[in-house]
Amino acid sequence: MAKGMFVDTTICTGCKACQVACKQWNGLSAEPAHFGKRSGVPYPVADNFTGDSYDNTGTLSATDWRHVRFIEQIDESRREKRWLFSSDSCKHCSDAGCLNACPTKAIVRTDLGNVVVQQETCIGCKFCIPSCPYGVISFSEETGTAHKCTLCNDRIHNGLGTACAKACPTGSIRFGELADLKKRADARLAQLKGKGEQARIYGYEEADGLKVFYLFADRPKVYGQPEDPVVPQRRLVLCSLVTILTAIGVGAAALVNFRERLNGKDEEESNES
Amino acid sequence: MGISRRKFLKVTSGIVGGGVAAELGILNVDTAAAAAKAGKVPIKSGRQIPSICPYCAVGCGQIVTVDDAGVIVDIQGNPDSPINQGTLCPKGAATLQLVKNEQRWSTVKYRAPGSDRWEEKPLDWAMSRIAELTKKTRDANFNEFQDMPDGKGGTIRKRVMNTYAIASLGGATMDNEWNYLHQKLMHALGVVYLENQARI
Amino acid sequence: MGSNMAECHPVAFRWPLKAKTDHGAVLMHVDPRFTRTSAACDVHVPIRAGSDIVFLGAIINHVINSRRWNEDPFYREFVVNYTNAATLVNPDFKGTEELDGVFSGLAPDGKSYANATWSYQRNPAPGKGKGGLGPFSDLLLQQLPGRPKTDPTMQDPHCVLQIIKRHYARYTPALVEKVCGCSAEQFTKVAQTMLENSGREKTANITYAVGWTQHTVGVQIIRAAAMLQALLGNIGRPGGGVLALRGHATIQGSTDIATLYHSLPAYLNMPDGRKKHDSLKDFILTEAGPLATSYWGNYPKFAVSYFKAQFGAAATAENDYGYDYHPKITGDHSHMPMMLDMGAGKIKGFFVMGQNPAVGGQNARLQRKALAKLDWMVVRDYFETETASFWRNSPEILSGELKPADIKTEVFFLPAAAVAEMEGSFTNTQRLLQQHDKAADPPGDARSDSWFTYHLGKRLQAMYRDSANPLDWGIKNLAWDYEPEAKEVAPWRIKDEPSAYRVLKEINGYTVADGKPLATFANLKEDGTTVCGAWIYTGVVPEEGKNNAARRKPDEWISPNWGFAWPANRHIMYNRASADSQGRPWSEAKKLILWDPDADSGTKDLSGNPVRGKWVAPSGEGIDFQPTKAPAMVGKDAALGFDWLSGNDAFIMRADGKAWLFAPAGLVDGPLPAHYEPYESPVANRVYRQQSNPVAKVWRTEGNVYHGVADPKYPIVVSTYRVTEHHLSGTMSRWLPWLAELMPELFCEVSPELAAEKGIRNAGYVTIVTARGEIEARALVTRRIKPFVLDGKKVHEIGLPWHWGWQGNAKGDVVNDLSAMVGDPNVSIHEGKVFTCDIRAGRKGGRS
Amino acid sequence: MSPEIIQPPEWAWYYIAVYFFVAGTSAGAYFIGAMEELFGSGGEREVSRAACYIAFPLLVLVPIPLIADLGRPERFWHLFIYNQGGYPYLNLVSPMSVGSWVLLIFSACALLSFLDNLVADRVISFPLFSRYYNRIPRRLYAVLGSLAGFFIAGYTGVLLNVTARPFWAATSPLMGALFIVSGASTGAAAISLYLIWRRRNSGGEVERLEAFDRVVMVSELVLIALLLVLAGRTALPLMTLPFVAMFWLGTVALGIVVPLWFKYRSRRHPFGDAPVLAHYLCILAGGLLLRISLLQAGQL
Repeated sequence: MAKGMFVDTTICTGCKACQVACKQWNGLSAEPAHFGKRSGVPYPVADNFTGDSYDNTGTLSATDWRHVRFIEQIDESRREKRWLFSSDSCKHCSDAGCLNACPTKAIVRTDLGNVVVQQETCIGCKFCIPSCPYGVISFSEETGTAHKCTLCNDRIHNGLGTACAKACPTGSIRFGELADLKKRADARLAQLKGKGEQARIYGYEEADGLKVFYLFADRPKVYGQPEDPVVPQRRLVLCSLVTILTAIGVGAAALVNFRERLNGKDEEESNES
Repeated sequence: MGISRRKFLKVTSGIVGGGVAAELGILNVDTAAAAAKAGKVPIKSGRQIPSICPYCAVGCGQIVTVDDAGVIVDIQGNPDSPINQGTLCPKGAATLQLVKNEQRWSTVKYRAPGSDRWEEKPLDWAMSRIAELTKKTRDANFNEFQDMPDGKGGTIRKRVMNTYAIASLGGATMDNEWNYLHQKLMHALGVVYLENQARI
Repeated sequence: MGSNMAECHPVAFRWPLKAKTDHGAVLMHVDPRFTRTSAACDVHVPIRAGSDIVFLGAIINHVINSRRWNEDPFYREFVVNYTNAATLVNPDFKGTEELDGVFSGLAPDGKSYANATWSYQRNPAPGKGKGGLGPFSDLLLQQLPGRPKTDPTMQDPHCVLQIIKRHYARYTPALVEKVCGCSAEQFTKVAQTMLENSGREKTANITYAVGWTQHTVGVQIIRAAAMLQALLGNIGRPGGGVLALRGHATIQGSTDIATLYHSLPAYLNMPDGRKKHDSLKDFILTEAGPLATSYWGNYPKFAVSYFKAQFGAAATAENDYGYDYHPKITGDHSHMPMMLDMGAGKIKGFFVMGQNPAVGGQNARLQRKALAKLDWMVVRDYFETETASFWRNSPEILSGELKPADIKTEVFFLPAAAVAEMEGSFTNTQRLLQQHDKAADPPGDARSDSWFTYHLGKRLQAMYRDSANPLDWGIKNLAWDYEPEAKEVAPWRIKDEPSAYRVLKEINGYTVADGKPLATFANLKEDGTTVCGAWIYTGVVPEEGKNNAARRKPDEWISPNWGFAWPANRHIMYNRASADSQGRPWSEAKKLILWDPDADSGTKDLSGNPVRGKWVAPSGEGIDFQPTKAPAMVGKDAALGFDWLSGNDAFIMRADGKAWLFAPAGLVDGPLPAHYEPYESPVANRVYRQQSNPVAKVWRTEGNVYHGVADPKYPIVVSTYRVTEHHLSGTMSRWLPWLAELMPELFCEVSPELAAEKGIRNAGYVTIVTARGEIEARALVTRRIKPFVLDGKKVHEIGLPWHWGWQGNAKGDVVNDLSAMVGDPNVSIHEGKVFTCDIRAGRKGGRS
Repeated sequence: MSPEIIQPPEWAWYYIAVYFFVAGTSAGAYFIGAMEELFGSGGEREVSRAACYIAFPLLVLVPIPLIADLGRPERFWHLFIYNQGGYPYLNLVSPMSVGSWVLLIFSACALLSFLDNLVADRVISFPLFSRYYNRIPRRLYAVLGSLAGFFIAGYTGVLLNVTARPFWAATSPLMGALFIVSGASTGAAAISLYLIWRRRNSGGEVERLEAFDRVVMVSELVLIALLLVLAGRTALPLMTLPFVAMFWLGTVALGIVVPLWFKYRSRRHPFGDAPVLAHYLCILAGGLLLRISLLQAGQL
């Protein structure tokens, strides 16, 4: 039943169709932060050139639910040449930090396994934002709420695939049943390993398994992904224990200092009468 | 330092992971509520019209969705097309913004000779003015005959029936039908400076 | 090669990538830059821009001297039967070896070739064939040449193969190192892979785009690729060929139904005052004479049907079908000379429709200044393009060089309908016609392009209705009725759009008598009883009300029922070559069409018995050959078209039915591709004494100054190109915020080595200078760009995508302000892919 | 992990850090009062009274910054009621969710203790109330309230620890502990100040409070040290301006070390009122700067 996406970065050509298709379907505007005013020009002008290869949008944001990374690996002699691309988005973790953190039940997991922010419920407390080990979910000043990829909740609940996967010209992004996707991923991994290429799957174990997982040709770090992401709530019990112990300690200290009752009891009673 | 800290985190999550996961199970991941949404999540819909991507020459099939008000609400790849099988490139995926765009002009603009600004004009006025200018320019600069080199150093008088005073430069994202009509009209007028993006 | 497929045709690249991942195909990219295409390929070989012919010539040399090619009978059978390798050439022909870089026939002034010596040796002309074919065909029959002489052993020193062997002998891996700047190993890997993946069981494809066309030797680069593919048996077969990736939705259609000065629709030449075109007869004999033994033998039918389409009932045999009233060209009226003549004040009025020369034109500054010389200009587009606003805020205005008050140009901006807002057809890069339906009315006064031209025509015809002036005969008698049927416009607000169907039907052709559409161009007549706008499109409307461009039934392979591939739904041209000389498929893996000796051809012989045997295509592919001509059949000498061609003459549009390794005609700059340096080059030609293409088109005029060879002021090679995120001059992409933010600004790709030399910081500004102009751009310092070492000399190369201008949501200087007007002699395409410049850190005017 | 990708919540320090501080102080004060209430000699009851008079008024301020920092302040009630289901919602793994609820309980207890003392001091008269007036209920919500108090003082630290922001994550699990002791010391300081203001700063009670305070502040120093060790490189921001001033000078030096020295010294030769007043103020300021530093260091 659980749906997800398999992103085979080894056949991504960095065309960014996924980024635009996502905006088109989800009605997202271009990122306002990427544009500025110019004297005498009535409309906004893009000013977000970064010089970071062909990546000018930089990160995921409340309006950029997808982001394609460009990693140039070329040695000085130009003998070893690789240009890696990877289309990043919400991973829809099986154990989702943002969902765990949400105090209002704005963030829920649907029957298809995707994690969505219910805009009508979100109060914009921003707790989910630092709680995502992948830095995915973002706050929008415009709406005062948190936003992220919904795995095209409307599409997948109406029998369609995600907009990005549909648009992807090379089939680098694939939507489907998790089980099928894993089969495909394992086959592709074996094929690459067979050709002696270094490749690994990212997302089988992380956060109890990512519903959106990747085939990388290098270490996750290279693609800007955490090497060993921790669902922050897994620290909760220990933190609580330590805090409670401290509380008891402080209580003890107080006890030691304020212990006076027994010898003062009579006076107190006499006062009362 | 970093390593030991990492170990520490691992241990932590190891110890309490199970416990928390359990908690999540009971207290948090409420699929019941969300499941109710399944199936009746609202989605863009409308009449679907087959079209072709306006950008490059690959010829990707597109599906244009029009709502009940006759407004184009969505443009995406046509899954049936053996060329793109539903996929699109970033330009193709942005086609909707080409159609629905605040900067797009939908009225005739006119700039008088020497003026420093546009003024709006009715379409009909512009068409008759353009026709008038075309005729005037053609009639004043039409060549029935022209002396051409005869290949032996001399010249020979040839019938050319053309005008050099009007030129036309067309784009290559315009219909075959337009190309046909346009070359037909230009040839009828004697225009020989007839060019197209296809040259480039 | 010459294509950055993954970036400029991303969706098409889906298929080679699929071939790689699913079928183990090897992808190789030979390109100056390491691009998103290179990243996806197994091999990337960087070569200096403009050195392609050396690379390809060396592959040809490698192939024809390889054991595999000489020992595998496949190659011999293919080459002897389907190419002109065995054909004998005029003994007077002298090549670049004898003449140090030029061919025999070069005029004393060195600016043009006479191609008499490039011709074939021929048998004596045949006896006069029996006429009765038609007024013009009978004349053609009278002037047929004899069959070309051949030497099937290909040993004769004058046979094409021997000429090629001599011509490319000096194109060695060592030369490649010196000229292209890649290593011999890298070259050999590519050459060997091509060879090993071609043959009976496998085919290899070469894909190119404007990376090859935009050179002063553009046509010859593509010729070299075609020769290589013909030698390797990769033409007319599935998975083979030379694929041109074209840039615009219907740029193929704009070429087929040419809005190009030199051509009538469907590749008939434009009547030309310089040629013997004084009457329709002269026109046909001059144009069709040399081609009459190919399918072009039907030229008279095509031409007469075109004039019937032009002038309708007014076109009669008596008035030469209106030929006299049709304009003639008198020289090169192509884009670049057009703009130069405009600058000289020769042109008064200008229609610019869906084009943006102020940004896209070479030496754009000169082109913008030319616009200021016009009396009037009509711009049709979606947005206020740079061309539309040249008088308002162009660099020339901002610098004060021009003042609006001094610009007398009357400018009209007419808003255009988007593709989704009109009905019509596009022809894609595979010659596939596809229909797009109308989804909504365009906003406000926006109208389709056809609407504009149609209603302009109607208004003009009304104005000329009463004219008695014979010079106005053409416009007066123009067949101009495309009024829509009520049901076509019923759903729409705009009721006066011309009927796209009626236009397409006229392009397809119909019979004058009953107006019934023609099912095939075989039904065309030269007696004026058929009307046809563009014969190659015949069959798109096979019967009344049926539009094959709107067919939408895909299948797993060729999809014959998806759209309509001209000609006659043939997706792979010359596919007769997909079967061997006996008509059997070369291999099961590469089966496409085959000769079935038992099938009923549907025809009967004189005694009425059904004729057995015909070509069949299991895939449903159209057969690009005479359907009932048996492989062994020998053509008649005194005959036209198919009747002249033999059962193995697969290349039916060629006068000898063969693929041309050696081009006896049709090219103005030589029968064989030879390496010439780009017109502006940092190095001298190491292959020949002749530096650059001797007959290249150059315009030495004010404002169009060229750099010298190895000009010390301009030592750096620059290539202009496109990126995925934008479209050409940006009119259809820079105004879209979604795309603008992806590539927000003009940038210049620079190697770290050059950056270090010039003190250029990544993301900082650089200024690029040529004798034509100066622009600034953001620097993108990357190892994807590499300096080339040629024979010990280090040559730096930089890259400039050229999408930007001063309008739109993404802005930048106009890259084409740098380029010069210089063109390929055959087709007048510019050399934007390689010229020289200088670069420095900091902004224009020294700001940093 | 690769820190650069994990986004900061961009909580405004002047809302959130101030809330941490005020709530912590209030809770600290309340719990001290409760301890005195439960175990102290009921003799003067100055401390517990003071505590109650501090805890609640401070709490009244709390919701303002909390709600002000929300993207959609008008929806703050979603914290307690799931707006789509209409039923109360509690998410046990979300410190923010639990915190909101406990804050409610704590406020209730603080309010009761507050009223209770007003009655006891005859500031307000409440016949029914005084009729059955005795200490039992007071003890009850003293217990309940001080537990809640501990929670309020501590959960803000836990909340930071259970995020993925490198500094906050690395300092797990000590942030909560630190916030508790800091809350205790600022609470104590607040009480002392109140007593000075009421001229009641004398007698055994105050002595005991001081003694308690010393222990707490020493452990606070220890915790800070441990925390920095855990934080490792992620604590680097604390070595930059303005943190050097805020954290090292403000919190550690002026907020803890100096007051501690002062306290020990004053045992042998007491100072005048002014310095005493000053050193309590220092402790309070230190507590505030501590919250600001740790919040902002995690958001850089």
